[in-house]
Amino acid sequence: MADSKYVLEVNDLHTSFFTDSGEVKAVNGINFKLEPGKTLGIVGESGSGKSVTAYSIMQILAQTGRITSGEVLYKGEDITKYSEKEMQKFRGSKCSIIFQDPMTSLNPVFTVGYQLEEAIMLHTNKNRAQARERAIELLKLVGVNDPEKRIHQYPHEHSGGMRQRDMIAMALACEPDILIADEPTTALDVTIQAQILELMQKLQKELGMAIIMVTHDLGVIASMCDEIMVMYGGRVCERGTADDIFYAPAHEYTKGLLRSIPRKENMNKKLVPIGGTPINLLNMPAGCAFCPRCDEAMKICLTEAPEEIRVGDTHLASCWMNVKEAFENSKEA
Amino acid sequence: MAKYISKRILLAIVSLWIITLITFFAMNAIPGGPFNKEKATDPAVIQQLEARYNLDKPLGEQYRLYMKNLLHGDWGISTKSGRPIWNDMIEKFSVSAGLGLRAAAIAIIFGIILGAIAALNRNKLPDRLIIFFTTLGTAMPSFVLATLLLLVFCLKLGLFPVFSSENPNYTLPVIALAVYPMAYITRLTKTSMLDALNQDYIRTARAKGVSRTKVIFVHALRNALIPVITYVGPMVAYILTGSMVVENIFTIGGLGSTFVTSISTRDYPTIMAVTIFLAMLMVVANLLTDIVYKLVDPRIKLD
Amino acid sequence: MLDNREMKRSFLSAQVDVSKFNASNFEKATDDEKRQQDVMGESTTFFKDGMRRLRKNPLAMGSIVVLVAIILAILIAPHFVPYSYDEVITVNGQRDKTMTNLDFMCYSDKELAYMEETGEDLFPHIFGTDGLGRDYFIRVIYGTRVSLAVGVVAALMVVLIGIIYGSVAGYFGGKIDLVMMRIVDIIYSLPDMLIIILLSVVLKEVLAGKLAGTVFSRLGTNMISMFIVFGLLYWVSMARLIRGQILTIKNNEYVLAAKCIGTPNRKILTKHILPNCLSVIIITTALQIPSAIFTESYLSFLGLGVSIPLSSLGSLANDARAGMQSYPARLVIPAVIICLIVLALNLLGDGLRDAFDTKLD
Amino acid sequence: MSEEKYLLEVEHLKQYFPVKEGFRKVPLKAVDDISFAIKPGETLGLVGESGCGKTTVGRTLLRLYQPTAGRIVFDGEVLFDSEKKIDVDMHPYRKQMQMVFQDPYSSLDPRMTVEDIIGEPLDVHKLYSSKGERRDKILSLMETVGLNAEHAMRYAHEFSGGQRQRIGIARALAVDPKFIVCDEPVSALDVSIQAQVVNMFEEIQEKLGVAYLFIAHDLLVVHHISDRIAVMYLGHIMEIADADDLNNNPVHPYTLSLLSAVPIPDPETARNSKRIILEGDVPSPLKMPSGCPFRTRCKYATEQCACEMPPLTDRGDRHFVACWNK
Amino acid sequence: GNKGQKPSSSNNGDGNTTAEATKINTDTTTLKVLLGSEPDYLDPTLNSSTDGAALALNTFVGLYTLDENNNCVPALADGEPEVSEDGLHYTFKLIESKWSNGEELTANDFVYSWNRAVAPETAADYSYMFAPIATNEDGTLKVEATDDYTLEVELNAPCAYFYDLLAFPTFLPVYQPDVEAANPDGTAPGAWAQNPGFVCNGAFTLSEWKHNESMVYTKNPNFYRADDVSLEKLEFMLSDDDTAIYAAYNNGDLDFVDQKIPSDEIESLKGNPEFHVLDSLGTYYVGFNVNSDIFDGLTPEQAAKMRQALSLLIDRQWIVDTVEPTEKTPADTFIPDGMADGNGGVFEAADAGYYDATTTGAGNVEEAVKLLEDCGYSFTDKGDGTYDISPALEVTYLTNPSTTHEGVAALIQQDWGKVGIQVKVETEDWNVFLEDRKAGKFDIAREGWIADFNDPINMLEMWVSYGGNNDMQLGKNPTPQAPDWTEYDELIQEIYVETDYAKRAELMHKAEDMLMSTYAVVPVYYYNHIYLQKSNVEGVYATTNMNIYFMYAKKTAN
Ligand SMILES: Nc1ncnc2c1ncn2[C@@H]1O[C@H](COP(=O)(O)OP(=O)(O)OP(=O)(O)O)[C@@H](O)[C@H]1O
Ligand SMILES: Nc1ncnc2c1ncn2[C@@H]1O[C@H](COP(=O)(O)OP(=O)(O)OP(=O)(O)O)[C@@H](O)[C@H]1O
Ligand SMILES: [Mg+2]
Ligand SMILES: [Mg+2]
Repeated sequence: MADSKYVLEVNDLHTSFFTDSGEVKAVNGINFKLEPGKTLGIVGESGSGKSVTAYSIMQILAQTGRITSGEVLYKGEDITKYSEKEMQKFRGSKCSIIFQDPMTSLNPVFTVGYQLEEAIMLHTNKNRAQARERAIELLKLVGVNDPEKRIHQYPHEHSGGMRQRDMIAMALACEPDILIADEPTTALDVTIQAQILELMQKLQKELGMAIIMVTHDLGVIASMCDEIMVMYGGRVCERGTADDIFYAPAHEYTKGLLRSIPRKENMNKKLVPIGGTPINLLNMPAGCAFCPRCDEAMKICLTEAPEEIRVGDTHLASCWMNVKEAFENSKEA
Repeated sequence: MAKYISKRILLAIVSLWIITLITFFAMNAIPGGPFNKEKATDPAVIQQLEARYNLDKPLGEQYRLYMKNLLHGDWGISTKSGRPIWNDMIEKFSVSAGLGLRAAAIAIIFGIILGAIAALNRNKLPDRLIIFFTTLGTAMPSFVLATLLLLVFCLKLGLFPVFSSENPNYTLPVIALAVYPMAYITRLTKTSMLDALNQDYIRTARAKGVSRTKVIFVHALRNALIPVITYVGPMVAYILTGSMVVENIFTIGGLGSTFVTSISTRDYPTIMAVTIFLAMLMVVANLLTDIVYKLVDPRIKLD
Repeated sequence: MLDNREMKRSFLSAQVDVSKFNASNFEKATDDEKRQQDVMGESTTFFKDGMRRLRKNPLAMGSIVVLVAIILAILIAPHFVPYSYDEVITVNGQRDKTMTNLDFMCYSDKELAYMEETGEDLFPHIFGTDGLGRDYFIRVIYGTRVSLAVGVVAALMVVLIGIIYGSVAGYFGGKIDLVMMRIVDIIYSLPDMLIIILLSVVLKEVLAGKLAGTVFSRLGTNMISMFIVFGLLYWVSMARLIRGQILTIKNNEYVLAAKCIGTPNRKILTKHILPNCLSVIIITTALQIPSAIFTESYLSFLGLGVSIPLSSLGSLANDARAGMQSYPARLVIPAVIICLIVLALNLLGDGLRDAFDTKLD
Repeated sequence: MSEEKYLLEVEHLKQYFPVKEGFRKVPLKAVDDISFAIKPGETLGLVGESGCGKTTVGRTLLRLYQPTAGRIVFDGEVLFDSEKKIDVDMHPYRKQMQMVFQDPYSSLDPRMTVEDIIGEPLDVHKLYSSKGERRDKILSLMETVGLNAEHAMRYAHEFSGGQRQRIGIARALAVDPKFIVCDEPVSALDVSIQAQVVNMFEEIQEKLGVAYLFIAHDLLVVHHISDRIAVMYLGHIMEIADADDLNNNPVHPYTLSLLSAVPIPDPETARNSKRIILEGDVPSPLKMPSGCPFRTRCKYATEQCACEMPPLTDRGDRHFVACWNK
Repeated sequence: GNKGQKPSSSNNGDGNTTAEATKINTDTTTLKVLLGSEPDYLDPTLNSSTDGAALALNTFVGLYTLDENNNCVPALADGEPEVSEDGLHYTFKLIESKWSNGEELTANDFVYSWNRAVAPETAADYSYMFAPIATNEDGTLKVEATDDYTLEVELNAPCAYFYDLLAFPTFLPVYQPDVEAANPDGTAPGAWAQNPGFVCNGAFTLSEWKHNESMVYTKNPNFYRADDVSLEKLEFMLSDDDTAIYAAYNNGDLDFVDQKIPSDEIESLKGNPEFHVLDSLGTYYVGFNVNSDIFDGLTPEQAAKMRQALSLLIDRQWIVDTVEPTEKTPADTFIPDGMADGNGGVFEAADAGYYDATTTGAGNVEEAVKLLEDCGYSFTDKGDGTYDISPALEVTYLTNPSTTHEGVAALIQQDWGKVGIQVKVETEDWNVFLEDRKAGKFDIAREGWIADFNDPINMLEMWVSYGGNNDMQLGKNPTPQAPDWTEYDELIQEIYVETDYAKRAELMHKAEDMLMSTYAVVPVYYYNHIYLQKSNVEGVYATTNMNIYFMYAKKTAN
């Protein structure tokens, strides 16, 4: 098997939920590549398919959800073809995930220690005592004080920040190559959020894993990521480095987003909101998903979905505006 | 914990006391008395009997005497049979409890398993079948169900004797007792299991690479059992006290039929004794439920 | 600030074949065109949504069909069956020993002779006749009426009292709640048989005169007292349920919002809290009916059920137990109907819960 | 405090909740002795970490909770004064003080149409003389918050978060209040929608001159909308100042770390700024540290901090800080 | 399509019901019997139920017993006693016999047992059965043991049925040492017989007792006729549920079922040799409260006419055909057919009767209407043999829950409905029913009486105005509509002291005539006694007072 340069490659991933009211196309053709030790940030508004992308990689979708097409290559191997058994081995050991809400993501009826040890014993052949040792070690690593005591406590006896640390420790149990963090700090207070982000950066440096950082907070992404992917309506609308995205946005949605969040620059100015309402995945527009809310929308946006166009070395965007520019340039020329 | 239990017991004693009060005055308010016979009894005999059971005293005094004796551990003597109540009640309770425990065990074990299966196959055939058949079992009044069991298994199939003094067969009564709670537990387990399966921590477990069976039977089930426990506690207490219908039809000397008989024969001391006993059983069951609840769900604080 | 830091985009025009496009492609789209793309989902109410889910549940839909069929039958049958539920059937005013214990669709000797003689067709005895020579079909029909009526009325009483009690305890909480729930605990442990007998006796005295001539007098004081016992004893679980519901609903911010607006307590309860328990209430009511039917049949077993000559399904089944080996059909028919009603209501209740009791989002 | 006329003055407000701890009832000091004032048409932002008592402040002001102690003066009238034992009936004041809630999902009754929701305050306070007038009022309110008239008959659960929040605002505006407590009204919203709602608050303020107590945990949003900002920690106000002043010259160590912890959506700044990471978690309000509640996480904590809660003192320019060391 | 098809289940015993042989059990040493649910007392003195009596008679034996021909024969009495001229003094010789523990049983045991039965502390329901025996001033009986095997008894008046009494369970001896040991403080007189192993002198001793389930009796080797007892064990199942009992019988779990046979199954049992019907001495009747306000404004004669009319309307034949199809006889007298008259004959001549009980019902509507018209009611003929009554008349009929009683009520409701009378059936809990009936809180009630002993006085004396069983309230707080009853009271007193048995019989007829003329008591049918007994069992016999003797039963393997 060809050793890939990337730990993870996602090619044209489509995921749908088959619900009572019809097929919900949550992810519609996502591609990305992730290098070891790098951080990919996925931003986008609520419902844009960020979590579903993450869950699709792990194949932990809800019962109604299914990957309808596309491939997910882990070190060049397509894991969508894995059996459930193989997937179980993959989860937790090669790729781990941290969820948004540490309050509900830990099982309330088992001790933190049990849950950690379970994760450890699943993928190593450690016995319970060894697993306990390792669990204590892990908790120390993520900065939990007094882990020997903490390990015997139940999740509800831990504070929110501590629980998120427990989650991280659990995710790191088998030193995975990829860590997916699905909005790891949204439920936390700012000061705690800062602690956790700091911790993640530190751990990435120490352990060298690749991180997929899923969030809707542009602030978090700005400081954390090597590459950023902006999603809208289950599609990638723009990707590039943090500087690309923040200083040279090439998609109308990204531009709108930057205009609408309060920043130092627009503190005393009126915010410029993106109008309209989030899209309804059951009734996706034929063309660009964003066009009903886009101020610049053109005729072509209504009918045809834009292709991804390279607008810089590291910067790609799917917006007809870029084509329009090219078209006008070519006319001038 | 000890403090909690003593507080609960204190509260229970107050409740029990109120129950004795209501029961005592309610039963005395009903027309008819313990010595009514179809053929008139000599008034002198009645007088003698009333004196023997303190029934010739004013009601308040009767109550006081009853409570005094009760506190001294004297549960009184049945006006119907003239026997001391406590021994009889314990003997009958042990019969009912023997049946009840088996029925409860069946109901709990099968209920949980069936419920879990139904939840995992939600809206699919196994789910529909399980729900249909367990509901069917509960759709018949118990006396009809017991009668049909008798008709089919004893008479038509000849699998069991109807009566036997040496080795009474408890299979049918246990089934008759277990059907209803089993169906209930099945449905309860199904609902709470579905609920548990939708929780975030299940996703976490899957993401760790826990196998499907372990996710279901370790991570989901334990959480799903929490609502089941709240039902099971009182249910067991209830089932232990016996069912008059099942006991009558299958000729079992349990507490259920004794209680009903005691009411219709106005056996005042027995009515009181059984009521208090059942209420105590309920109290204990509730207390145990809460403690088990705490063991299963560490989030619960007892206070 | 943004401007002076803007990076130059190195635009690679080679990527796109611009020749595919013309200028009209890049004209601004109008608001109308944009709006067409953005359709708000069709307006579905909570009710429509639930009904859609309900329709997908075969058990629930089957139950509805069965219930409707039973209700139609008990409404229509008495109009075309010429016998009455308490009538010992006679031919020309004469009784006939062969009239008793008839099999399905059979006639007695006298009836046969009569039909021979006059050429007139007598209405068949669909379920045969009972030991006293009464048409069993019409007795079953009336029995079903009584059982259903008992079930519905008793369930409504339970629900009504349960709602009032539960909502007061749940809404006001605190000490009131504590005391009210203790009372519930106590009632839970009271022997219901005792109370039923007590009430039926007390009520007989109280109601005897007042009920004369009404439908209730035909049901008998036992039945009335059963209703009241239901009202007085069996509401407790309902009250607990409602209280639990209210405790959760009470914590919703819309209740706080209503308080903030200045809406009085009573109105908050009736306008915000109760409507939001409604689905739970309806479902429990549906499930309460079978339990009332059961209680009635249990009382029939004890001999405290509906007054003769009226029948209920429970009393029919109980009477038929005696002849179980000779006339099994007489036991099976009411048993099956009870089964159907209870099963249908339970499955419907379950279906309704599945369809309507989803957490709103 | 000042010669200016305030719309709302709060002095030494305390809100203790009795909670069971084992068998004892202990007071949970959700809000402990806070004072502030809001001028007509002004926005006071209130920030702080989860559980520090922000919501409690808002609800106590509206007397949804019975205050434990303190004094509340609204528009020159004393609504509550624990010392003078004044405790007025709030019903008439409900027309002047309103609230917008955090959760757009649970704050609207799912069984009511938009019209009913917005109409409810009108009904309660009998603010119309005819059915037609009621309807007109509702429609104009809907227009104010940017909802279509055709939405009137729809149920709340059919709307997106942002739209639902507009419905909530319309409900608050229905009685034409002078003061609105906004309890994290944008926290649950999507970033792209947040701006719509924040803008609307600002527009409404410009148009109707209402004053806000704007509660949020997102410092950037609070900064954007507020004239003044109060920073709360464990039931106490630590610092209160004009918005820009607070942002540019934070004094209290807690405010400092709070500001530095906010992720800035700007790669450049993010790269260059150093976060001040606070150690540990916020203590439980049941086990409050003695003295200054922040001292357990504060670098500068001294013995004095452990003994006594520092008073809120003016550091000039109406910049108040409660710290012994700064 | 089924028209003309012969109904399948209406073949009423015309010979083609081939009795299906039921399963039998082949354990020939054990007889499995069902009498009913658990009796209250096994102490023969305290017992007052029929099933308890059967248990008592199989565990104890007294001076006399009934044989299989229903004759009173000496048991522990050694031949016939010496009787004095005036019929007041009896001297019994006793045979030598033993208690089950081997102790000798002596005449003193009878003295003790009988005195114990009448002692107020014992509070025995049936203490009044000793009324014929003269008493001393201290309340003890004039009964004396002149030596260990001689017992002398003195009566108040000659008693035609004295031997019957001696065979009655209340007259059985009990074992003094045990009785007294178990009852030290006098508050638990029945305690001695509450656990297996108590001392007795009958054919069987109780060896095992599972309450409300079963009782096992084993043969008593010390029984005076132990050699005639072939059974080793007698098992009583204790159940009250007819349906289960019948199922058990068919399943071979029971050899003998007394009475508790579901009435709906009886049709199918007719012609079956296992099914036995015996006459018994009892009458089922409808009782009218003579003070009831449905008779308001009527003279006693009119009231009687009104009741007569109602009596004529009852289709008695239909009732015994349908409700209780056990070949019962419709009743035309209050004293049941076959009861002795105390003078060596039968009280009711075969053709005597107050009306023709087989034809009452629909055929008598016209006559009933006439009678009711005399009471001030008027009728409109509806043309189909039924009438509307004016003014409207609604009566309540009180009964207790039971298929039989309610069936009778339903039919009476129909029958009376023919003349437009509305009958409201009130079903009351047994205990409430007894209380209301006794207190006269009813218009019409279901009634029944089974004689304790074979003499009409047992059924006539209940109607004295001070009688505890006078539910019809005859002579009690008389209202204008109630008949004058002083004469009846005097008549009964006369019967008590009459020494000429022929004269006495005449007086009793006079009393019955008086009673029947009021129509306060409307006989419906005479009770009979049914039981099922497996084909491999013989030697069990029952008597007219419903006692059953199992000890001489023999069981064969097939
Ligand atoms: N189990 C499911 N059934 C049906 N639809 C689903 C399910 N899970 C997710 N979806 C839909 O898929 C779409 C994408 O959801 P996803 O959770 O990926 O959004 P997200 O970008 O993570 O949003 P958020 O920021 O709110 O977490 C949403 O519109 C959601 O409604
Ligand atoms: N009704 C109440 N009873 C008891 N304690 C309460 C009550 N309401 C709030 N509290 C407690 O008071 C403290 C302050 O709560 P509050 O909701 O005001 O915080 P908050 O700052 O609004 O937090 P968040 O940012 O999470 O909304 C918390 O510890 C909370 O648990
Ligand atoms: Mg997500
Ligand atoms: Mg809050």
